[in-house]
Amino acid sequence: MSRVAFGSLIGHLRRTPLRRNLIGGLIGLVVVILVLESVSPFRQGQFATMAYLGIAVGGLTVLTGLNGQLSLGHGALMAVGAYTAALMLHDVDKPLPLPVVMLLSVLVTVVVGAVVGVAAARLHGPYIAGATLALAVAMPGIASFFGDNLGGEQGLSVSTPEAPGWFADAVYFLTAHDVTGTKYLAYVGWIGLIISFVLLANLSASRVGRTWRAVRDDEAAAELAGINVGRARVKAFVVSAACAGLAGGVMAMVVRIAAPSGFPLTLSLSLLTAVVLGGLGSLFGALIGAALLTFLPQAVTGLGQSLGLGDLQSAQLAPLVYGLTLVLVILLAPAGLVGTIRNAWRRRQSPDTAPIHPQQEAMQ
Amino acid sequence: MLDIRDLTTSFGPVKALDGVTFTAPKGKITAVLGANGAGKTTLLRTVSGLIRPDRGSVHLDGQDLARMPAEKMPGLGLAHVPEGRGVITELTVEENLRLGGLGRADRSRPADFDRVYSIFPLLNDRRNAIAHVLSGGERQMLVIGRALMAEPKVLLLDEPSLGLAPRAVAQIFELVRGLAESEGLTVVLVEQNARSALSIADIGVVLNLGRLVAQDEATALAADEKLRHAYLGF
Amino acid sequence: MQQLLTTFLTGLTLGMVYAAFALALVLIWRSTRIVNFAQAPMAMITTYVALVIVDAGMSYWIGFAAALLSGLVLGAVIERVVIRPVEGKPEINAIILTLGLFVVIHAVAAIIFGSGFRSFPAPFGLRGFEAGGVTIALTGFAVFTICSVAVVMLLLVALFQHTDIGLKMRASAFNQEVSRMLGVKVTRMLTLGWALAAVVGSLSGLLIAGGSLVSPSYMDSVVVYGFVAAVLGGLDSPGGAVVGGLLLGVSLSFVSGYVGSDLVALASLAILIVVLLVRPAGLFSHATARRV
Amino acid sequence: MKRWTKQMTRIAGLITVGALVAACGAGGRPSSGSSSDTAAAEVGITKDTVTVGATFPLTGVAAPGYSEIPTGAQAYFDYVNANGGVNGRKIKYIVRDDGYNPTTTSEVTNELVLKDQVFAMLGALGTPTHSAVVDFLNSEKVPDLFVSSGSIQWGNDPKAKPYTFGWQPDYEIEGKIIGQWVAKNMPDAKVGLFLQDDDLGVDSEKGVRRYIDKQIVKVAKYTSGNTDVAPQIAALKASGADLVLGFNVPAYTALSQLVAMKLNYKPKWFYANIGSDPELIGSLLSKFSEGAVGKVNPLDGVLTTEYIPGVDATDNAWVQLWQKVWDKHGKDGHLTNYRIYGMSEAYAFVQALQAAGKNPTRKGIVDAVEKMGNDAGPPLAPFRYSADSHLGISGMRVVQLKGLVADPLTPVLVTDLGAAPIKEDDSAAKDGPPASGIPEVKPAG
Repeated sequence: MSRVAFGSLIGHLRRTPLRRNLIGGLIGLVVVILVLESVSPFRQGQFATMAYLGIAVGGLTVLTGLNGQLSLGHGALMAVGAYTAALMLHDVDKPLPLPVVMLLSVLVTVVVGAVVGVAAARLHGPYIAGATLALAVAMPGIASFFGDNLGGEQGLSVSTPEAPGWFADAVYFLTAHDVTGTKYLAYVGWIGLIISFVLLANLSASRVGRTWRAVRDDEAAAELAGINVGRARVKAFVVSAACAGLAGGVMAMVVRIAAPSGFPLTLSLSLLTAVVLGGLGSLFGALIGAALLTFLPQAVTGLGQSLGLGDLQSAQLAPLVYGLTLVLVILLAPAGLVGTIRNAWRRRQSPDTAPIHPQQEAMQ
Repeated sequence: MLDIRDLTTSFGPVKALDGVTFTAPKGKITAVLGANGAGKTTLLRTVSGLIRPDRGSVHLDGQDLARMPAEKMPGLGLAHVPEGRGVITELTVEENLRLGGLGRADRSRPADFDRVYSIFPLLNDRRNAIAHVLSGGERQMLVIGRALMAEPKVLLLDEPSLGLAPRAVAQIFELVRGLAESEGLTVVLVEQNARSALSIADIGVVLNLGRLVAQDEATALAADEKLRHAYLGF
Repeated sequence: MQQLLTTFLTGLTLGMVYAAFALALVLIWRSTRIVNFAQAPMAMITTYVALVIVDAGMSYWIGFAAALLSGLVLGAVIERVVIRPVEGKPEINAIILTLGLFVVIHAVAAIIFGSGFRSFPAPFGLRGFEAGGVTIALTGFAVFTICSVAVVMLLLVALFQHTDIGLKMRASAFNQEVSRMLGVKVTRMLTLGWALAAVVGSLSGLLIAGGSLVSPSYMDSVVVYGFVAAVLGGLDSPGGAVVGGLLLGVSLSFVSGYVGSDLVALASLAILIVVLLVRPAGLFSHATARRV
Repeated sequence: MKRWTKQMTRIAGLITVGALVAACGAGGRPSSGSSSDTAAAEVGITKDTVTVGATFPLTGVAAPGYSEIPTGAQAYFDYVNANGGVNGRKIKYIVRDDGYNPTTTSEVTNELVLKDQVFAMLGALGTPTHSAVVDFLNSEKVPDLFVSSGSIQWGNDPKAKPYTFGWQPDYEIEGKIIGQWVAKNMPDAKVGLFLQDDDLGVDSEKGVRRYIDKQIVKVAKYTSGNTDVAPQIAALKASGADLVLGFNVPAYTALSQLVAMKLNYKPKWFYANIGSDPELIGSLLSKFSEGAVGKVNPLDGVLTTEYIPGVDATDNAWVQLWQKVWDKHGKDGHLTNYRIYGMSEAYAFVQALQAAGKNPTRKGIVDAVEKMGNDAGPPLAPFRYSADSHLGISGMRVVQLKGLVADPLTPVLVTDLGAAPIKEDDSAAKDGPPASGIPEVKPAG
């Protein structure tokens, strides 16, 4: 009887997207705890990195995949979030509670993102690309120019906050392990990721999400249907900026510094490549892309060294393999890794249906 | 003379043309008629090499054009004026014409702008204008003129009347008629507006769902009330 | 006064190079609707070709010609092999593809040539021009830079406006299907467009390198400013690319000299934003958007 | 859309896969973390190996030049290992590329400390890059020896960073020594400063101004990465400066010389040590223009400083040792000043390891370095290491480049931060290397 009741409860919960996403989030949290408790501190650090990249890529996925806007400048927005967090965690005896720091990172980035979004909403295709590219390159210069407050080229070092007592107790209660600094950051990152992904998934299933897709698919038709296209685009930009801000805040703590050289153009570009590698328009793909960004370079360098290459050659191998992966994915699996697997799966299920191309769906 | 035999084209599982066979005689206007989706435009696009047929042949002067790439067609004497006019609006009127002339088979002598300008004096007046500013009728003149620059033997015309005022349509049809008669041009005219097309055509063929359902003298088709009601809508 | 003139002239020279680079981007954009981020490393690697030849003891001009020629070949090969499959596909695929090429060419260059700085010769004097005891930063090489970019622009104008092949290239860029119906071998024109663009890009690479230092990343900032210049002018407009390049080169030089070197990138953003807010498709965009 | 609402459950799947991947790679948790308080062997030390890690820019904009440093260190460690190692232990030297990006530095340092389990870090390069990991290394109690950067922050506060040590003379004392020399020898010069816009420029300017604040007529700053320095040099020329002090990296020495040539600007040039490698600059400028530069070294007559003997001093015993080591164990290329720099750091590490005794511990090597002070070694001036200061080499001498050779203008001048006076001290400059080429330091304490 109880099993039936439980089943019907689950069934009831699964009926609404919000609840379904919440359940997904909870399952995700359990998995995160299991994973983080079973891997080495080094891997915990890598998972922390993957978490902040995942948050940023998730936000960019919404902007590019759902709303059709291209941004080559999300690294700059991450820098805004990172510097906000760093200012609050740099040389302070009593830092604000972490959720407050993260929230402020998000808020400040949202303000900047709104300004950029308003400017970008007027632009199309390559013109947005150009403007956001310039943003990515310009932002680090601000930090150098206001060197007195922002630490110049040297950056602001961030003292990693300690895990609060209740959190350590809770983790210990659940897992019988202590919380080290790295693990705590990994938890913070993944909790941030789960919260933001649940919100993004809900948003995309909501009316707002439908509006964004309508604008992406056909701007003129969307306008005729009474959608304020400009407002929808700005909204999408703001949401993705919020993600970038959160990602930047987590990044500042994981990297322990906010410095201009930490936000090179390549950061912005690799976020975009991660969006496409995983499969445009899919949050799951965003996570795959973030995983590739995190694990691939280290794996390739390690492989190079185990093949007997010198340090220098191994170091150059990582970008080579990364670039080749990009080229090959676009040429051989243009729907991204997730999309390609999904298409293959559908083809196996019903051989007659034509494959779908999320990009085409997304970009046309 | 353009000889089409058993032409079959499909889009995936759908057959857009199914064993179409007819002959467009030299110096005559052959009107291809039928409802929307009957396969008229597909027929022209297949003939001019934009779509690869599954099977069948298209003979022009003893040479099979089927499965040849589109860019070879002007050199073989076939000119296609696409639906929606196909003016390259970013180029000037004269550049559009020049482009037409580049495809002609015999390039030993200079392209003959004067002939086109004498047929369409209006184009002469606007030769340096960006084609973007032309009106619908002027654009239609430009694309026909551009096709003539290649000195074709066969002219494929897709819906020249689309979106034009009746007076402009009459003017264009008169011109096509004249070209066929005076220069021996083989014209294949695709038209939605069957009544006016039959009024200038010599021969009519009727397509329905990719198949040829009727083929006769234009006057005979126009007189066949049953056929008119079933396929031609007048 | 002398500082003013020097700042202006170095900005002008740099602006000419940005203009050439922007022109290369515009050529590719017009023919294939792709923003070629790999333009910078392509130019970098052809400059290394020239360097290898010069280091082997041959004359600068042989290296110069070889670099342009290898640019031609590289552009054509890349279009044929890598770009062809994504033509007409969603724009983001092409963007990611060229970014991937960017990374690959970079890594290959670092592996072959090492990541160190190497000096690159200049065919003309690097000393400023003396007039009445005042030295103006107009070196022989700067004059060469300005002239060669100007000549390339005139040649391109002549090619596009007055030759059949130029007309075919323009037609292919604007309407591929109609061009095919008119007998234009469109794919060949696209390849040619990429090849020509790569030659112009190579030229900008050689000019930036001349009398200065090269390393695998020496073109990286040029891709940003070149792209910004192209966007400033309007990606469809070769003339706009030139104006955009000059505008950017001169203004950034003044920002660097009189305001602060670290604000150069910020200034480029500011200029871009101001221009795009007034004209969202660049200074020289056609009044009619061709979006359907 | 269905696929959006299904995502959450799929994400769970991905994480599981990730966990499997990670678990395979990690091979379980290390049993002895950094906080090991057992008497078992120290992290990174086995019966026959000592593992040390380093981060350098091997790729990217900062790689030129700097990527040679670890090749020098590697060659010297190979030499030591070929001669039996230190107390029977071979030195395993792991270098990771950070591309001069602090984010990457943080990641690869995690890898070195947590996965590769290095005993100590050695010579990690760069101020912003190393700032990102210095707190982590200290909280993990990893000896962070001989940071390859002249920032004062590595050594001025040992209470906060007990495990971190600087190595080269910091930029502030270099600025002081240069400033005092100018004040004494060129009191009428109108001085322009050409500064890299980071700690290099800031610290050096502070040192210089202590002596010639009033002589400075113009400060021009460039941002690393922007290779167009014409506006800066034009500004210096416009100010009428007839002596330019350059605190910049080597590429910018070459660029500033090129632009000065274009502008026909001929002040006296004085480049800080970091930017003055005559061989590198000479090769960078060798191709330029009119043949004139090709024959005459463009840096001929330029003033600079040196704190370890350079590759030009072929009759110096240290350089002869480095040459021998490089000939035997070097890979591609020839001996350069960057490689000598790497070898000198490696030499200092061997000294420290010996001083830490037969069974070195992380704490032990830190204590040993604090006592290293005046031990013999390649630097021309003694280290300043003590419990109160972890700053490195205490001084340098002013030299003038004649061709490719540095001609000393002063004895070795030593000083410290702030108002500390500048004194002559040639004591360390006369030491030669031991005959074996391997230090023979007695365990400290």
